[in-house]
Amino acid sequence: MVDTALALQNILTPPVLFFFLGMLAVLLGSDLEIPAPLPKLFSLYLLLAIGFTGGVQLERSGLSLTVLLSVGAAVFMASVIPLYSFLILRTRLDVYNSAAIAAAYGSTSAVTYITAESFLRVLELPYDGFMVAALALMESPAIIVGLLLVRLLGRSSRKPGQEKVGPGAVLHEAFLNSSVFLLIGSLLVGFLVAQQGPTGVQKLEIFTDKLFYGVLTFFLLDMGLVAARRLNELRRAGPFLIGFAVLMPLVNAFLAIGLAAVLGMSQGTALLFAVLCAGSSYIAVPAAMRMTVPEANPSLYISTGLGLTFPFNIIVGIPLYLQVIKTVIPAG
Amino acid sequence: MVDTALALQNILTPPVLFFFLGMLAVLLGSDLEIPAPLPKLFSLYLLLAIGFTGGVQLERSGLSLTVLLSVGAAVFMASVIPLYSFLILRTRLDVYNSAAIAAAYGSTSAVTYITAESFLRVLELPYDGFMVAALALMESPAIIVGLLLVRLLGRSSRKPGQEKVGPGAVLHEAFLNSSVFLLIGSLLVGFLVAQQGPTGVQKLEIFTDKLFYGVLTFFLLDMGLVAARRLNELRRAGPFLIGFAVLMPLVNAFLAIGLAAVLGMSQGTALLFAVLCAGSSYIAVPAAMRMTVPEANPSLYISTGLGLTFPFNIIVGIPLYLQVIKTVIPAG
Amino acid sequence: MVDTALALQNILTPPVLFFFLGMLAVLLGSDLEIPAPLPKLFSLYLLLAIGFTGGVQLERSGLSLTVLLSVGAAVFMASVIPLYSFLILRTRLDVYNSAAIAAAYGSTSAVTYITAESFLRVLELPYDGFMVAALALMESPAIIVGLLLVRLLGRSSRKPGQEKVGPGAVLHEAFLNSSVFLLIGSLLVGFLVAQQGPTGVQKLEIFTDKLFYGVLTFFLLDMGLVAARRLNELRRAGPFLIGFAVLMPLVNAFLAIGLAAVLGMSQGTALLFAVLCAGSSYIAVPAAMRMTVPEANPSLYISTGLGLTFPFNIIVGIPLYLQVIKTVIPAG
Amino acid sequence: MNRVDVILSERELERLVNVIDSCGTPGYSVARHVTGRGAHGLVASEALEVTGLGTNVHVIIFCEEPVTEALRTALRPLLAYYGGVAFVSTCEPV
Amino acid sequence: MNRVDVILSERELERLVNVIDSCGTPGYSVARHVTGRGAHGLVASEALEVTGLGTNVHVIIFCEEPVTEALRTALRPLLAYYGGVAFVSTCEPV
Amino acid sequence: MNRVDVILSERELERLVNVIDSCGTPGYSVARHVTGRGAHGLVASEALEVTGLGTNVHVIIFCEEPVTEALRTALRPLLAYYGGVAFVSTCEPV
Ligand SMILES: Nc1ncnc2c1ncn2[C@@H]1O[C@H](COP(=O)(O)O)[C@@H](O)[C@H]1O
Ligand SMILES: Nc1ncnc2c1ncn2[C@@H]1O[C@H](COP(=O)(O)O)[C@@H](O)[C@H]1O
Ligand SMILES: Nc1ncnc2c1ncn2[C@@H]1O[C@H](COP(=O)(O)O)[C@@H](O)[C@H]1O
Ligand code: NA
Ligand code: NA
Ligand code: NA
Repeated sequence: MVDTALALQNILTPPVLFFFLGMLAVLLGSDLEIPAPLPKLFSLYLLLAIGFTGGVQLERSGLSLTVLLSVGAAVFMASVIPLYSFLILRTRLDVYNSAAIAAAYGSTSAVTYITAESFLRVLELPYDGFMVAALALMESPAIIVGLLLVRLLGRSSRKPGQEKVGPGAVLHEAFLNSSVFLLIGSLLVGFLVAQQGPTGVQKLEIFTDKLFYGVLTFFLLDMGLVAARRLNELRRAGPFLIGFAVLMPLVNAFLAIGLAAVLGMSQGTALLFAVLCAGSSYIAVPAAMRMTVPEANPSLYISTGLGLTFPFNIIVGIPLYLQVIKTVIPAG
Repeated sequence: MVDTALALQNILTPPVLFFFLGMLAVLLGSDLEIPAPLPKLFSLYLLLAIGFTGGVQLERSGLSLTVLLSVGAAVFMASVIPLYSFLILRTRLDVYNSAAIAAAYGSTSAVTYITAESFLRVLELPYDGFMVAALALMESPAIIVGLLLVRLLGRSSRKPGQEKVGPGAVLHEAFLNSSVFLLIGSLLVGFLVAQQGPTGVQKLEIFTDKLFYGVLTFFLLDMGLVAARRLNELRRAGPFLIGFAVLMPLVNAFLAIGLAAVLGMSQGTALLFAVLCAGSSYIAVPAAMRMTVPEANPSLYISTGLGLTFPFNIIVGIPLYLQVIKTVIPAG
Repeated sequence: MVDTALALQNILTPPVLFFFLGMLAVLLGSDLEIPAPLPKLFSLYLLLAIGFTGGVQLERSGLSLTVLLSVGAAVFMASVIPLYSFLILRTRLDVYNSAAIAAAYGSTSAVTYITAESFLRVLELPYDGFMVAALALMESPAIIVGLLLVRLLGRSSRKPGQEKVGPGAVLHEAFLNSSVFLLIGSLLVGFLVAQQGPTGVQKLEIFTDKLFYGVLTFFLLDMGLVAARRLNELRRAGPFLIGFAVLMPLVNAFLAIGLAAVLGMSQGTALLFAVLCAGSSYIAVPAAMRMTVPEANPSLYISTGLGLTFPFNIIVGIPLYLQVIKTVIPAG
Repeated sequence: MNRVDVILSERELERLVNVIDSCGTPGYSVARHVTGRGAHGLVASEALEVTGLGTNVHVIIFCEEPVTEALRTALRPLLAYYGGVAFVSTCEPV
Repeated sequence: MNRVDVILSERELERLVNVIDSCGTPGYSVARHVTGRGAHGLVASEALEVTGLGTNVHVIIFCEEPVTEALRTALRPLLAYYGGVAFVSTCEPV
Repeated sequence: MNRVDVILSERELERLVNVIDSCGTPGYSVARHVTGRGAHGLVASEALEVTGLGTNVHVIIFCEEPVTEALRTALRPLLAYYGGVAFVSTCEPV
């Protein structure tokens, strides 16, 4: 049923194998560690590089209807996923934790996106580079919907003496969060530089393009370490959340694939869109939730995303979604 | 009047755009941050790479009269600028702060130099690579002149019980400061390796040359963050220092351009020389001043240089000086 | 007697010159410093890159008898060197310090190996890339032999109330130490990726291969700083240990060259084997000894290896061993 | 003279510094990259710095009793909302 | 209320945290990258982090007297075997 | 037994360690990368590490009263010239 060749082709790439190596290190009790702030360096680099490249692609494709439709679909999914996720989570968890986890799943995981893109390059399947704009624009709506849920449904339990966080602070966090800001900023820089002609782009490409695969590989080694440590914590969170962390990305990806087929996306672009919807944010949403919903337990929304959904998407999800896409969308 | 095409060509390069992005992050209140010691990594890399490349160029050009004249002119400017800067600053500030700021302006800014060099490469204007030797040799004289001013004019106010810093410590700081040492050391290594033939140079060039533009871009993102934070502090320093921080680089650059014309430098080399004189040191001078003139307020000499003079040179200065040079010095 | 051309060819390469520059910085009292955790970044990168490349080479050469013999010889030397080193050290030091230092010399120095490999590439002398497997497998036996010595000969002096470290913990430390784990893990990843064909290898090679020489150069600058600081401490350790730190690598290298000749290794491979035996571990052994033999003084086993044996091998050893090999083993 | 130790999430540092400044303290020191476990059951780790959640900060303030009193009043709501701990002990200048 | 300061090698941090947890402490904070000199004559330096020996950690525990007593008993053998120091002083919550 | 906390600029660390050693202290611990605000109105920040000015260090010394007294005498001129603060409190070994 599952296309094992495709799955193996994904697993036997350096990024995924190093991700396994990181998980293995934790499981065997090795003291391997990528000390802070090195993971931050890799993460900043990847955001800058992907943003810049996306901006260049956006300039090349122009602001066509296809672009607007794709990005619009991403914003739509980022707003809708938290709503139905919240309803499911509310059956077992309180308002605060439900809203925080729902927001994380509405938003997306940059590294999952990047890994999927690398996989498409290995397969030499074409895709629309401007999808990175969708990546950049999915964090903010999910954060806002998550906070609206808390405002509307959770207000009563706040004690009177407590500090209040206004809507300004929420919007600030949603749009000026360091990751979102760097991604959108690099996108704009890429766009502007590409407009000036190919020289500037080429000079930076040695840095943003040639190094990319290596840094991704290194970063996934670290993410393997982080995910495996979170996996432990997740065990304590119980079967409900574990089930949620595996089934939710599947549901979101399949809805996304349906939408992609309707909008006429190519196979490669549809995979990127599916992965965007399936991913759970661990870079912008946690920071926003920590500030505005301190009642929620960070270890819940970080562990579900990093400990289970992230490895699931990287290892199983990417080849699985592509296989489904191939049966639904005809090759370019 | 100002050549807008040239100015735009400078601004719309990745390094300058990312510098803006960094400033914007601070102005909008984003929490974007390049955590320590990553900026130090970029800074060490840039010094090593520029020193090595400069050494290779120096070996290729040989120790000719042109080289000696250019480097001599740089040392001359580094000694003279602090003198007239001191006189101007003394009208409003005490001896200690005047001497410390004067020393910073006598010395130079490595990143401004590097950005100017990158700009010349984009424009494909030839320049003498050995000018990096001038860069390396401008820190020390400025530090020494600054400290002589303190010794001659400020001694009386020192309390008797206080520790004394001897001339040995001053020379030590002037020549063995980590940045000066790494720059000169890498220059010597580049020189020695180049003498052995092209193999060694080529093997390292992938690292020192191909990565260079990307690291510079990343570093300027950080410098934008730092500069914008300093800009805030500068506001408190008052209009006198703000005026000084913008007018002084202009004066120094124009004097440098005159001298460059007299010495017969090419357009590209003259730009590097102008930028060397216009820059204000933020890497070697602050450390030296902190140790030997603790009476001076570090936030004054760091904020003027980093908050205003640095962005001014990067954004306005480089294209402006080049425009002036083009009217004064005939094309190669 | 000594081939000065060969020695100069080694010294006048960027890695060795920057190593000198680092030592010089400490000797002159410069405040040059590569702040933590940047050296760790370089170290992790070098282990990952060398492991991956070694795995690719291993896959290409296949698991032949030559490979098994070479790796077997390395494991043999790693077990025997600690035994005779211990006998020599025991004439002056207690059981704990003798065992810890003996273990360090049985194991090997990854950076010395890498520098030797870079030197072979400069000389364009062929060598067997699978020797990196020997590098990975020399840490563990040395650690185990060192701890057996302590168990058999040093037990009596342990106080009864003290914590006991079981054999499980020792084996754990010997095989799952972060450096050993990353090296072996990257080797396996390289092997698996290479089996899938050349695409995956090529995509990562830009990172693991092109950057390699530059990162090694940067890392050796840091190692120069570290070695020079240790050199100071070593002076306090007295002439016996100083003599040991210089003579032991010679003895080990010459034994290794003899064995290499018997086993029919090529000149390049023999140099790698000699350097493996001559080196002293500073990455896996110290961590293992600290945990299991806390009675030993870490500054002794770190300073002999890093302060003297390491610079000796880098500067004198590599060209000297090659010269000896050229008289013993005929050119390929 | 007193020594006040405050440990809370890095993300609240700016708020904390504002509180400290408004109490008229003569100075303060900040150590970042502090991890730990507290009443919220959270074990922060440097490995999670990449999530933007950051780690904790340890802030030390040496000050006289009246300032300590002001700090007490100002710190309590902050700690109640965001979590974190603060303790006071006595000391004397060298 | 007490404040317990423990400084020892990073490599023993996991063991220390187990000890702290088993004593029923309400929480603790860890600062890594601490260097120093001690009875073992060792001067740890950040430059040696690359050797895997690591540096020291400074762990602070705010707790009541009974927990302090438990910590005292549990810490002594650890410090005796691996080295490191621990001191207790008094404090009060803000 | 005493605990002495010294906070000053990283650039004076070597001088400080010399002073500490000359007073016969049994040991000390150093935490780098400390930022803060003090009498000199300076707010050091990690972002300025690149200027070579560095940040502050927090040095802790656990010692007996006579050593504390020696430290007091030796520290004062250093702090007067370069800035920084130092405070003494009491503690006991575990
Ligand atoms: N009893 C304690 N002793 C030392 N540090 C503590 C203690 N309780 C909490 N902390 C620190 O304060 C942080 C936030 O505490 P909390 O909000 O209680 O989870 C923790 O992550 C610890 O770093
Ligand atoms: N008297 C002291 N004051 C402060 N820190 C100390 C003291 N003694 C030891 N330390 C710290 O504890 C670490 C281990 O101590 P030791 O095992 O005694 O060498 C040292 O590296 C110092 O960081
Ligand atoms: N009252 C205080 N409490 C805590 N830390 C202080 C205090 N005063 C000064 N410091 C620290 O000591 C450093 C130097 O102090 P100063 O020389 O007074 O500016 C500051 O940057 C702070 O990190
Ligand atoms: Na999603
Ligand atoms: Na200047
Ligand atoms: Na060896």
